[in-house]
Amino acid sequence: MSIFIDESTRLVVQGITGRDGSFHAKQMMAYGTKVVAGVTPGKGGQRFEDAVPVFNTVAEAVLETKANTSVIYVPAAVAASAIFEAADSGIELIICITEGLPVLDMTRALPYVHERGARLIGPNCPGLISPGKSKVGIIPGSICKPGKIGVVSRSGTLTYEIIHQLSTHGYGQSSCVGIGGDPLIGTNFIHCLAAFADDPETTAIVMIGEIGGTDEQQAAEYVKDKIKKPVVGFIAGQTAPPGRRMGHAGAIISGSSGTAAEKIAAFQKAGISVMKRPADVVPLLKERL
Amino acid sequence: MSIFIDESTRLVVQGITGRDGSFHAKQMMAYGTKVVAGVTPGKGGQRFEDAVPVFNTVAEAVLETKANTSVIYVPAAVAASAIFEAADSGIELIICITEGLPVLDMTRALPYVHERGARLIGPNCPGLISPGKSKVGIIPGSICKPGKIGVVSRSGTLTYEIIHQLSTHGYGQSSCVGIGGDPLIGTNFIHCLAAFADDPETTAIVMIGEIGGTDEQQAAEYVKDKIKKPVVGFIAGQTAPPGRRMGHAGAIISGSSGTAAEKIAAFQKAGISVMKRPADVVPLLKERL
Amino acid sequence: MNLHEYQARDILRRHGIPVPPGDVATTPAEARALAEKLGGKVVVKAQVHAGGRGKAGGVKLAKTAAEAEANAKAILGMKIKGLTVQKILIAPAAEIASESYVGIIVDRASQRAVVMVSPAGGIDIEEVAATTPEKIHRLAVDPRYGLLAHQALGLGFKLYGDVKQARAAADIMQKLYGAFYAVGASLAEINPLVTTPDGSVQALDAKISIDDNELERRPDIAALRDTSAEAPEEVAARDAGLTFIKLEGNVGCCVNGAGLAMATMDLVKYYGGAPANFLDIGGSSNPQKVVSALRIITSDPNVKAILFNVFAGITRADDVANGIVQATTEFALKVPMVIRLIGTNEAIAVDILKKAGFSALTDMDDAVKQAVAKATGKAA
Amino acid sequence: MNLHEYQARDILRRHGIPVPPGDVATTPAEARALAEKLGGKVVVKAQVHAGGRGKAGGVKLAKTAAEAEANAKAILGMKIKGLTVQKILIAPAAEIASESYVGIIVDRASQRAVVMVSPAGGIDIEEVAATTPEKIHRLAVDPRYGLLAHQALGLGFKLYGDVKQARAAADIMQKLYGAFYAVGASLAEINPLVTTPDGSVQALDAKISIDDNELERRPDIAALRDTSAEAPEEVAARDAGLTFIKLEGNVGCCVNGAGLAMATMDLVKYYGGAPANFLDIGGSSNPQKVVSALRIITSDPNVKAILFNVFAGITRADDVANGIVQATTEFALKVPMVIRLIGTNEAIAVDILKKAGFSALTDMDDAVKQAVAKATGKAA
Repeated sequence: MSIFIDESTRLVVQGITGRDGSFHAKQMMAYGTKVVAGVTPGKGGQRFEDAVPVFNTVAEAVLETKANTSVIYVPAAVAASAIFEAADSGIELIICITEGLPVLDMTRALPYVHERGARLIGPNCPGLISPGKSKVGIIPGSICKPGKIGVVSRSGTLTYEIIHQLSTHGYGQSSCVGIGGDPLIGTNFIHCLAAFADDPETTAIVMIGEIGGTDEQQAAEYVKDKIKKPVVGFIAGQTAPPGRRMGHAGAIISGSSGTAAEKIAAFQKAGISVMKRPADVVPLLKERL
Repeated sequence: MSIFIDESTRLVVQGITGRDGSFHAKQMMAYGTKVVAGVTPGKGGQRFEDAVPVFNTVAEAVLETKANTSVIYVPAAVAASAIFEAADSGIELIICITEGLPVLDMTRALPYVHERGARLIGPNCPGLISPGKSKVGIIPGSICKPGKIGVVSRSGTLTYEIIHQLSTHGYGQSSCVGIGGDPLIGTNFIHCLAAFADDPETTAIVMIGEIGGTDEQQAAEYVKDKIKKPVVGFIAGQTAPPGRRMGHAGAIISGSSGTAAEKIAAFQKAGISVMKRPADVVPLLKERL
Repeated sequence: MNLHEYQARDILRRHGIPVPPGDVATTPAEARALAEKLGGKVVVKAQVHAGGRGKAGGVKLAKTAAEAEANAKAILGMKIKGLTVQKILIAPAAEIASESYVGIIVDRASQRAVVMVSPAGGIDIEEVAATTPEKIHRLAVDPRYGLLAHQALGLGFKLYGDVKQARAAADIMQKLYGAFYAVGASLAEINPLVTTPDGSVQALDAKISIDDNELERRPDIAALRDTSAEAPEEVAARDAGLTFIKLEGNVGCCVNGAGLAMATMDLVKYYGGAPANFLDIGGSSNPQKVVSALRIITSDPNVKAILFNVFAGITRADDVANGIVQATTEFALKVPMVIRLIGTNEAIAVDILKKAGFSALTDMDDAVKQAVAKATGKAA
Repeated sequence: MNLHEYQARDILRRHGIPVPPGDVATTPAEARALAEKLGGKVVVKAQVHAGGRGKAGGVKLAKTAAEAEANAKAILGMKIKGLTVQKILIAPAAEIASESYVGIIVDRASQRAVVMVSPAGGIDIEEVAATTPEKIHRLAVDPRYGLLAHQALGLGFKLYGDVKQARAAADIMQKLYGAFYAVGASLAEINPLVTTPDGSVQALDAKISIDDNELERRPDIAALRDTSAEAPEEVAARDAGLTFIKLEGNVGCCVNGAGLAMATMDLVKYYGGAPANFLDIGGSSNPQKVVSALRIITSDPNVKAILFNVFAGITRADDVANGIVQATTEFALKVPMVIRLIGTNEAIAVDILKKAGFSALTDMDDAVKQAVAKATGKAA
């Protein structure tokens, strides 16, 4: 098993003829992901790589190909619009790789996705992979290995580092999900923890957080209350400087929360084994499994 | 029994110190309606008629008095805002008497009310009365009589005419609901028909429609499919001229529908006894009961 | 409130929608000057609140400024559906490659503004809707999000296969939707939306109607009202706070509430008469409104009897009675009057009327029968 | 991007929020002229992107225009938290009856813009929040409806008992919310919102920060950037498309991805070193970005060793390798460099580096240990 994506994933690539979209569409096709459609307004009727039909709109793509999942590689200025379009067209799972989305766009896109019962992963995320089954996004398939560890992370390349550690030491993954580092994201740690908890194949969970916000603290509470499987965690940013801040609103709303120390303490209190460095992931998992 | 309001109705009057609000608040209090609070921004802390506490906001009124129903008498320019406020404060039933609300305000207020699970009656309506129990709005209590006929109407004074016919001939009412004549309203015929159908005390339903829109046609379908109780209907506007119309959009969206003849035909097809004139209501009811 | 084409074009232009040049004229000389300024062929279009201008001869092409002046002379003062043409629009006669339709209206069923587009635009759009409804594409816009870019583009592709034109149309739709809410419209229509031979997309003709309830808070829009283009008695009624529509019958009706007013007219017909008007004195009438109502009704020479039907509620019966009495001191009614008046403060009202020599009935059917009898000269 | 107070005031004013008069000056003479124009007492305020201006002596009262000039002379060129004052705001010294706080920020938890108000405004607002949180009132605004009138008025009553002032504050909040979305803000703050002795409500000081991701589509806002008020190396990094924050350590770090960059810095510390910077070359780096990154790192005299840590994914390892080689042809690195480079196109990259005389490691821990050793002069 796996979470969110597997062999039944039928993918439409929004921005399939763009630089990033075409490169990664080929990578995903090579990995075995069922890429059933692409969308680029004005290129409807063409075929991508002589194989994948391209449509002007996601609605047409869904109608013609029964796509159930979408991945977004369009420029930041129109990425929110692509999210709206995917949700409006009945796509159930939307993965937005694009980085640099205005946060205020997300304040409007998130309730829209939510109202339609869809799930958004990202934006500004590497996507996800269920090794051996399906890969949606940009996580290099070559570093992953099918297995039983669930990985969820706010970062991109740091996730690769952790997956690399796991795979090279024989720990395959059920699914690896990069939820994205932006302030407003569609799928958070708790959503992924719940899915991994429900996935019978996943035996342990690796959770990679970073400074800023309180998602990790809430996730820790959730782990304490609900998760029976072993969880190993990491927090990046212990040495990061506190950002120069204008105004008082940030301090008022978040108080002193968001530091690495606070998050590590919350992890420890919740019984999460905390890595000091990425290379600790395998030794800690060994202890817990 | 009755629908929507009864002895458990705890009413807050929005605009209680205004000309219409104060007049009708007194009328409702005299009728026996539990008027528990009034709202006029800036007059919080005062008492209306030495009895009803006045608050600056509906939220405070609900907090202090457990009001569950609100009636709105504020000017048209701020009436939509009053609807938003009532819904936001946890009011379950909102009756907007004010006429002249911009239709575009309603396009925004209706989903807001709906999202909060509240019911809006109106705007531009006379409100409703459950004779002997509670009156919310401006229907003259003196013309009503407790009984078993449910009345639902798009008009104001035409409703009084029908109620008057019923009461003077010994047919009391379970509830009388004026749903309002505006293009966009919160509660339509079908909502009221369903409520009357569920009300064990109501034995027959009188439905008063008029030209314009297709609410009556849809209601007729609903009666045919779902309503076992006798229904007597009236359509006003057989001699009304077709309005001079600019542009084509209206014709495109509604085709030829909305005429009195079409609505009467729909009523007849649904087994609704159709009055030729208001005075027919009692004879037709007699036939059906 | 209906806007003239030239006013609607101004609003579109202010919202960034591409509209061909052109301006309004009220005299043939102005028309000539505008035609000279524009150069080339122009079209002279009557500005009246009525459809079918073209068929009525209110739209003419002119090859020269002199011809524009001549056309203007012919069109100004012309009557179209009872309305006198007082203003004309002078615009360049555009070369047109295709004609589409874009309209927005508030839809009762979805309780939303609905955008409608059709690649088959122009004067026959209603026939298109009736005979080939699949050529009309509709989208009910969620007011919480507005017309989203992908939705507008989806509609744009229904009009044009070319992505640039689809995007241009989508942009126009989003701006039209913005204008719709910004001006408080009940209808906004671009018909035709044209493509020119060079591929650009433009709004050739525009119609906008404003929700009357929006006017109080939008004085700039309210100022666009052109009362010279409306029936004088309707202007007078609106100024008095009444809703009035003139009809062809002989029983003048004065009623409180639109539903009861329509039911009263229906009952007039039921008893063999014909209503001379729809007139609603509204919810919280004061005596002065009643005076104005009677003045408007009595100014109609067709009226042979006046029928009052008031079921007092928020309207107080004594206010209405006082208004009737006051009116008779100000002007002669000339025709018989039947009054039916019950409800709030009924007793006081009856007393007021009695003192002034009027009697009041309590039954609606009785009152209507009597009024019809008086109007037709037959016994009730 | 942070805006200066004077820029924020302009935005507020454009959105209809009452802001006292006043303007920006860059020389003492301009300050004097502005003070003369305003008349009466004025306040001279340093325009720098840092809090605590008052305590640092960057805000001074002046009774006369001459005094304003003298104050301007003192403040212009002053350093506040490392930033040189280049601009000053001259505004009338308002008489203040009360000071409140109004702020809007995007809240991660509710995923909405949150309006925060407090009747206890002014410079101690953070202390108010910490010690008497009940004095801070918050409302997460539903973006689908915006800040509704009744919500704003409810917050207005939290600030003022007087209904006129509550309505004025509510109006300001709605306009501030409108401005927030219109300019693409991540923070908008009026502190203090004051009442004057005559009862009017005004925005005395304003702070606005813009979401950098909004700048591309808002060139008018992007044009407000004042690079003279920012650290030069951060300006250079941004121009090169890099995210860079200078720190005090001696290991210059160049990493792809913010999370890996932070983890790398943490690992530097773990092995006894100190990172000289945070530097993220971003997702789709090209060789030129790597050149710029090395130029910025090597310009820091504290840097004793350079650590590359790249896990190629969307970033291609060969691009990074090419960038490193190109940089060394353009300028001298001066300090030792340790390269860790794996992932997409790793083999090509290693080949490129080898040909240029560099070696690449594959393990992150090994690389960090070596870099720390080189920076500190101790054996790894």
